Amino acid sequence: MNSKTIVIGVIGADVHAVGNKIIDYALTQAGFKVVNIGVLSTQEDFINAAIETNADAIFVSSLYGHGELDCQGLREKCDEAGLENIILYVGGNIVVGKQDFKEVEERFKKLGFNRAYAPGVKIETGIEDIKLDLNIDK
Amino acid sequence: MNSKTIVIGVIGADVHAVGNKIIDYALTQAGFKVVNIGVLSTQEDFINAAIETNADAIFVSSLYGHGELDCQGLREKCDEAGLENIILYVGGNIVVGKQDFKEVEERFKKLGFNRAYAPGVKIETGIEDIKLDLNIDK
Amino acid sequence: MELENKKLTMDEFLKTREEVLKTWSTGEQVADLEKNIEYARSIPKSKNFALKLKKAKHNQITLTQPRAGVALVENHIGLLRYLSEEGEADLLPTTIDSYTRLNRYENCELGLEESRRNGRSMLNGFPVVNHGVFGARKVQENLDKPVQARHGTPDARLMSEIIHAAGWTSNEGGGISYNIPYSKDAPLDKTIKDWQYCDRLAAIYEENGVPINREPFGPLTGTLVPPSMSNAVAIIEALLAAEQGVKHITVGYGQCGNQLQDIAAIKALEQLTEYSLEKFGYKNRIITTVFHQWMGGFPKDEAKAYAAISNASVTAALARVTKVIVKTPHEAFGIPTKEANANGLKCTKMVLNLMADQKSYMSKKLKEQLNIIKEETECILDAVFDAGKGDMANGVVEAFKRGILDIPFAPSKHNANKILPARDAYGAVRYLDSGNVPLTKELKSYNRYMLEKRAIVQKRPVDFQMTVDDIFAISEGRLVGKPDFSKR
Amino acid sequence: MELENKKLTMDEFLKTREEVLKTWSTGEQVADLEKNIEYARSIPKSKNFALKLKKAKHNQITLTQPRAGVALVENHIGLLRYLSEEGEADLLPTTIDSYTRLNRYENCELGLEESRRNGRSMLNGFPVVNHGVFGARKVQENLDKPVQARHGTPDARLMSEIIHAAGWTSNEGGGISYNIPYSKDAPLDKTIKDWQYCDRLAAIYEENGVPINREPFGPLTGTLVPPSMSNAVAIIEALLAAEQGVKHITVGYGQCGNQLQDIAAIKALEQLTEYSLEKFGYKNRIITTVFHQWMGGFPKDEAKAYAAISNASVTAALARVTKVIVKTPHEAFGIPTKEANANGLKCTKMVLNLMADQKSYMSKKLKEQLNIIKEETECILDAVFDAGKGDMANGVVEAFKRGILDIPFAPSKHNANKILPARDAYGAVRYLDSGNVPLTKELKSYNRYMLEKRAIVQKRPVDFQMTVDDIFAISEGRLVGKPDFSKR
Ligand code: B12
Ligand code: B12
Repeated sequence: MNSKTIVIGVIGADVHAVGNKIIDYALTQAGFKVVNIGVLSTQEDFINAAIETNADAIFVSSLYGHGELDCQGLREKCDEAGLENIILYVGGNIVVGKQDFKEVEERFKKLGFNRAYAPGVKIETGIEDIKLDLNIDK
Repeated sequence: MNSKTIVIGVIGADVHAVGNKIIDYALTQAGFKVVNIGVLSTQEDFINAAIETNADAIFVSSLYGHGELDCQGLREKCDEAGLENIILYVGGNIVVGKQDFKEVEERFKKLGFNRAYAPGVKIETGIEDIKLDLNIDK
Repeated sequence: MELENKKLTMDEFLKTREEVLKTWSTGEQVADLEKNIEYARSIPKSKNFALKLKKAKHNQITLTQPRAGVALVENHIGLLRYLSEEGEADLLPTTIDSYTRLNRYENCELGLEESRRNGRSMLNGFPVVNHGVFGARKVQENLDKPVQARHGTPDARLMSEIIHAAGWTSNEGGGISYNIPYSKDAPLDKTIKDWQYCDRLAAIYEENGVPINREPFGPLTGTLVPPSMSNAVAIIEALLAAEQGVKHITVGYGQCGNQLQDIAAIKALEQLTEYSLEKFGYKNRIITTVFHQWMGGFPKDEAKAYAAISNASVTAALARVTKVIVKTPHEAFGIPTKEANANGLKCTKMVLNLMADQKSYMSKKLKEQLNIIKEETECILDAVFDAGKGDMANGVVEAFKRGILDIPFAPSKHNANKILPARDAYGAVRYLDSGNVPLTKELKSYNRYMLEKRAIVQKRPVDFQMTVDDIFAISEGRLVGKPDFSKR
Repeated sequence: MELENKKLTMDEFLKTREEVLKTWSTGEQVADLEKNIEYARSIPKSKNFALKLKKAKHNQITLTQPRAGVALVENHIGLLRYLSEEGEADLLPTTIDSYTRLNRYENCELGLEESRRNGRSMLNGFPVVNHGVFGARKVQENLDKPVQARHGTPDARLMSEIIHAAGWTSNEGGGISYNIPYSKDAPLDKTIKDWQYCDRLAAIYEENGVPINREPFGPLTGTLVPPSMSNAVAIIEALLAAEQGVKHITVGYGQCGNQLQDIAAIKALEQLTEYSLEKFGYKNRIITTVFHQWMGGFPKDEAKAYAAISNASVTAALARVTKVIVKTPHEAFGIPTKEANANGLKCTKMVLNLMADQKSYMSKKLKEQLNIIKEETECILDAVFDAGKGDMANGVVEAFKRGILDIPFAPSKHNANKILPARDAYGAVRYLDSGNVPLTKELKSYNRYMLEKRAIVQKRPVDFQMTVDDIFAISEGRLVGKPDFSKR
């Protein structure tokens, strides 16, 4: 246990549950406290869970293609809710179709995400990054 | 029988025999007199066969990729041998690799071929063309 | 909610219908059921999904069908035309967008506006309810092959009204298969009832001279679902549909990856569906089969994706299924371009053609796998029936509560999530933990034995890490997960 | 020419050797046989072709190998590196250019000059004789996987000297398989004698601690060759090689397209090769198998080419061959780009991995096909042996004269060209006309019967037009030719 809390979930009208369960398992294995709000989650669901559990980071998953629409405004809402410093990651198949990922990453960084992940990236990569960003020693 | 004679063969160090046998069969079926000099034929083999049989056309096949090298100078040699008006076609996989066929066709027309055929063209296309070029009614 | 596996009376049906048509403005366009059927009857037989499948089954031909759907009518028609012509698709789909699937028609309205403004689809499918029957008719009118709605909609009643009124002669889905994998909390009794409505609607068309095909969604979560579990669900949905009077049913199965198990599973599915329909007294049903190419995580490399597509197609051909749902070389990334979609289709068609005159022959091993799957499936079916005290519909609700029916990796809170699947040493999917699924002791030990064999080969314990590794296996270029796959 | 199936004495060998090395200037570089062997011995075991195949057979793994060769050494190394890394090839080839195959080394010299000038390969392969042993060594030294020479050279004696001296531990070819499909008039007794030399050379290395693999070229013309005919040739070449002392032999087979027949053919080939070697007293040979993906005309569409490649790979995996020779999505057009070549490899590897833990199981039908192929092959083998009055080498020469051995569509004037092959209703290749091939009456009627069945299905006579249609079938997207394929 490293006493850091991460909220995970799948945003929007998205029901892809497999990755979500894997992320839950892997983050727990890696010693995090995981708050899994599951699929079909709204921005509010994420924010409420983060406030309630005093979370350090939110891992948003989006698989079904509407990710860009669903993620708009999340950072602003976090700010409004007093989660100014919370770390936001997003991963999955976050846009529609096969696109150049450099550009996609840019777009999500503009939306206020600290990091964005390309299709099929292993959750281990996200774990390494979050340890870095939260200053957790290996 | 339409009394027109066509010399067929595979030029250069090329042993691809299947197409050659099919062309022999198809031209014969279509009523031509076919003189098949087979695979591994030199430019001279083609010209000698054409002179001997007073042929109306030569169908050169090249499959193995050296077609461009092997076909250079054939038209000139035909002219020297007194076959000024003989019709020259070439087909098969006449260049190395997958190339834009429009350009390939241009190159072979510059070499003096009346027509050049893309990979896997059906011999029936060649038969229609030669009937046109030799003024044979259908 | 009162639930019963019994054909809805016309009264019940019409009463519900009134409510259904009010749920979105386009509902009133289809108010006149007779006129709808009349229009559907006017569609040429060559565009009838049910009849085309029946003919294919008769001729032992395997048909291809892509997934595809974009927001705007004209673009959607263009896309399907391309897949029909360039991709040589035999059957056409209309994939419905995710908002429609959740009956969020207002969201669709926004998505449509955005799509019009941007000139490209901002929705991940075709919002058929918003387009209404006239938009939907345009689609089928402008295409010369049968169109089916493919979605994942727990409550698809309005959608079903619109598509059949538009002459679309097939509808995918079911009260279980479009709930448990597609929803977080839709109540099962409600989705079963709602799909009874869809089934009854299809049957009314059938009874009035318009053959309609219904297709339970076979692969469920597409992720390590043991064949007996997905087969049980498919057979139950076939029975529920038959009760409502549906005649043309296509039962489906998603490739697991071990060729022998897959062929056995399809044979088992076909045989047990026919047997069960007979047993419950549903006569003269036309049962066809659909095989879904690998439904889990796909390899990113296109050459490898082609390999996964073709390998699945070989199995489909050997098993002589009636149709194949085709993946594309873009699968791992996102919704495919029309070209990538056509390439998946052409690749599949080529394999099917190369294998058209061939099939699998019975071997001792095939017989063994066939029997295992049948026995497991019958354990499940019997228990569901018992749980419902003789009523299959109630049985389903109860069975999910008790974990008799249990679908790996499903998002639904109504799912017990107690079973764990994993591959054996040959890649066949087995029950690592069968949870509350009532398998006999023999079947349980068989499953365990097969996994122990893998454990020995791979020098590892039989545990959840096997499952995790197997999830990544195909996208990592193997079938059976290796101990380090989830870490790469 | 005096011919005998007997191990060359060292005297004979060395006498010939002197002549051989004089045929091109690079010959003198390899004059010292002992030094050559010493160098070859210094090559790490991990680069030994024979050992890698042996290990793969032991582990029941199927390896991949591309075809590839360009004119210049550096470019060739770059190409093979790419195929090894990006394409994940297990075994590396060096395809030799067509001039070298005909010993026209002067032409190669020109081709090399042109290639240097143009900065791209003007030859369709790597002119290894012109590059000489130092060029060839550079190739193997710069690669970490075993390299094999793949060619089609009736007289490959000088080439063989150079490649083995360069540490290439495998050589494809044989006195029949590199003559009849690759030559117009090379005399058979000469090519057999010349390949006895190559075999003896390989065996000398073997005897001195450098395992060398020899691979008869299985597919011959790659066009509708009945399995029993290509198997007979492969087995004969294995016997001839074994007599010269060769220990590691890979017998090959080119996909015909009917999965069942292909699996049966590979099993028959492996079993009969081992049986025949035993029978003739050649002990302790390591027999491995190679499967060639479809060797005839390919589909032009790349998605369809991937289908042909993967479909072949499924068969290879089910048959558990030791290696697969891989085609590319550019096959119908011309020599592939390195990317296309790697794509063919990746696609193949993916299928092999997906099927790695699976295999085919014996069925009644498979047994039947296995027996038919074995019986046919034994008819041929016995007749060849008899024709040579007990000497296999002379038997071959005589057998071709009489049409006992007869290869469809071969360019050689020594080939009788009397047999006609065609596919039956299931796509299996049969003898439409068995010419002078001494099949029993039963086997002849079986072949005829199977073709009559197709004739009935397709409503057509059993005649040469079937053969013609079958030649175009796969490039037209079917396996069994339809009456109109040759006309399109
Ligand atoms: C299985 C599957 C389904 C199943 C899902 C079952 C279920 N309930 O879970 C079913 C069949 C139901 C389904 C339905 C649909 N699907 Co789907 N599906 C897939 C598929 C094949 C695999 C997904 C999966 O399970 N992968 C395995 C898991 C372990 O990986 P993962 O989810 O990618 O997650 C990992 C990483 O991405 C990463 N990760 C994920 N999130 C995050 C977040 C952070 C912060 C980090 C660091 C990492 C990270 O870590 C995870 C664990 O390793 C993918 C394509 C693919 N990837 O091959 C399509 C895919 C996601 N689906 C797609 C679509 C369009 C749909 C549908 C809309 C339409 C349809 N085709 O039917 C519906 C949508 C329903 C809905 N409302 O959501 C598209 C999305 C298109 C796009 N983005 O452009 C895809 C990409 C297929 C495609 N190419 O068209 N699908
Ligand atoms: C079978 C085959 C072989 C067999 C040939 C057996 C034999 N003796 O006949 C074997 C295995 C021996 C072989 C060897 C080689 N082959 Co090869 N082979 C093929 C293959 C797969 C099919 C050829 C065939 O039979 N097609 C069927 C017949 C009916 O079609 P066709 O020959 O194309 O002819 C038809 C049409 O093209 C047209 N046509 C042909 N000529 C003409 C002329 C006119 C005037 C007209 C109108 C029409 C016309 O009509 C014909 C009948 O319909 C092709 C690739 C392909 N096409 O899929 C490669 C291919 C031709 N081979 C190739 C090569 C490189 C070789 C080798 C050098 C190296 C190697 N890979 O081993 C050696 C060459 C040996 C030599 N010295 O020639 C390359 C050529 C590369 C290029 N041009 O860039 C190809 C394209 C494969 C590839 N993509 O790399 N090959």
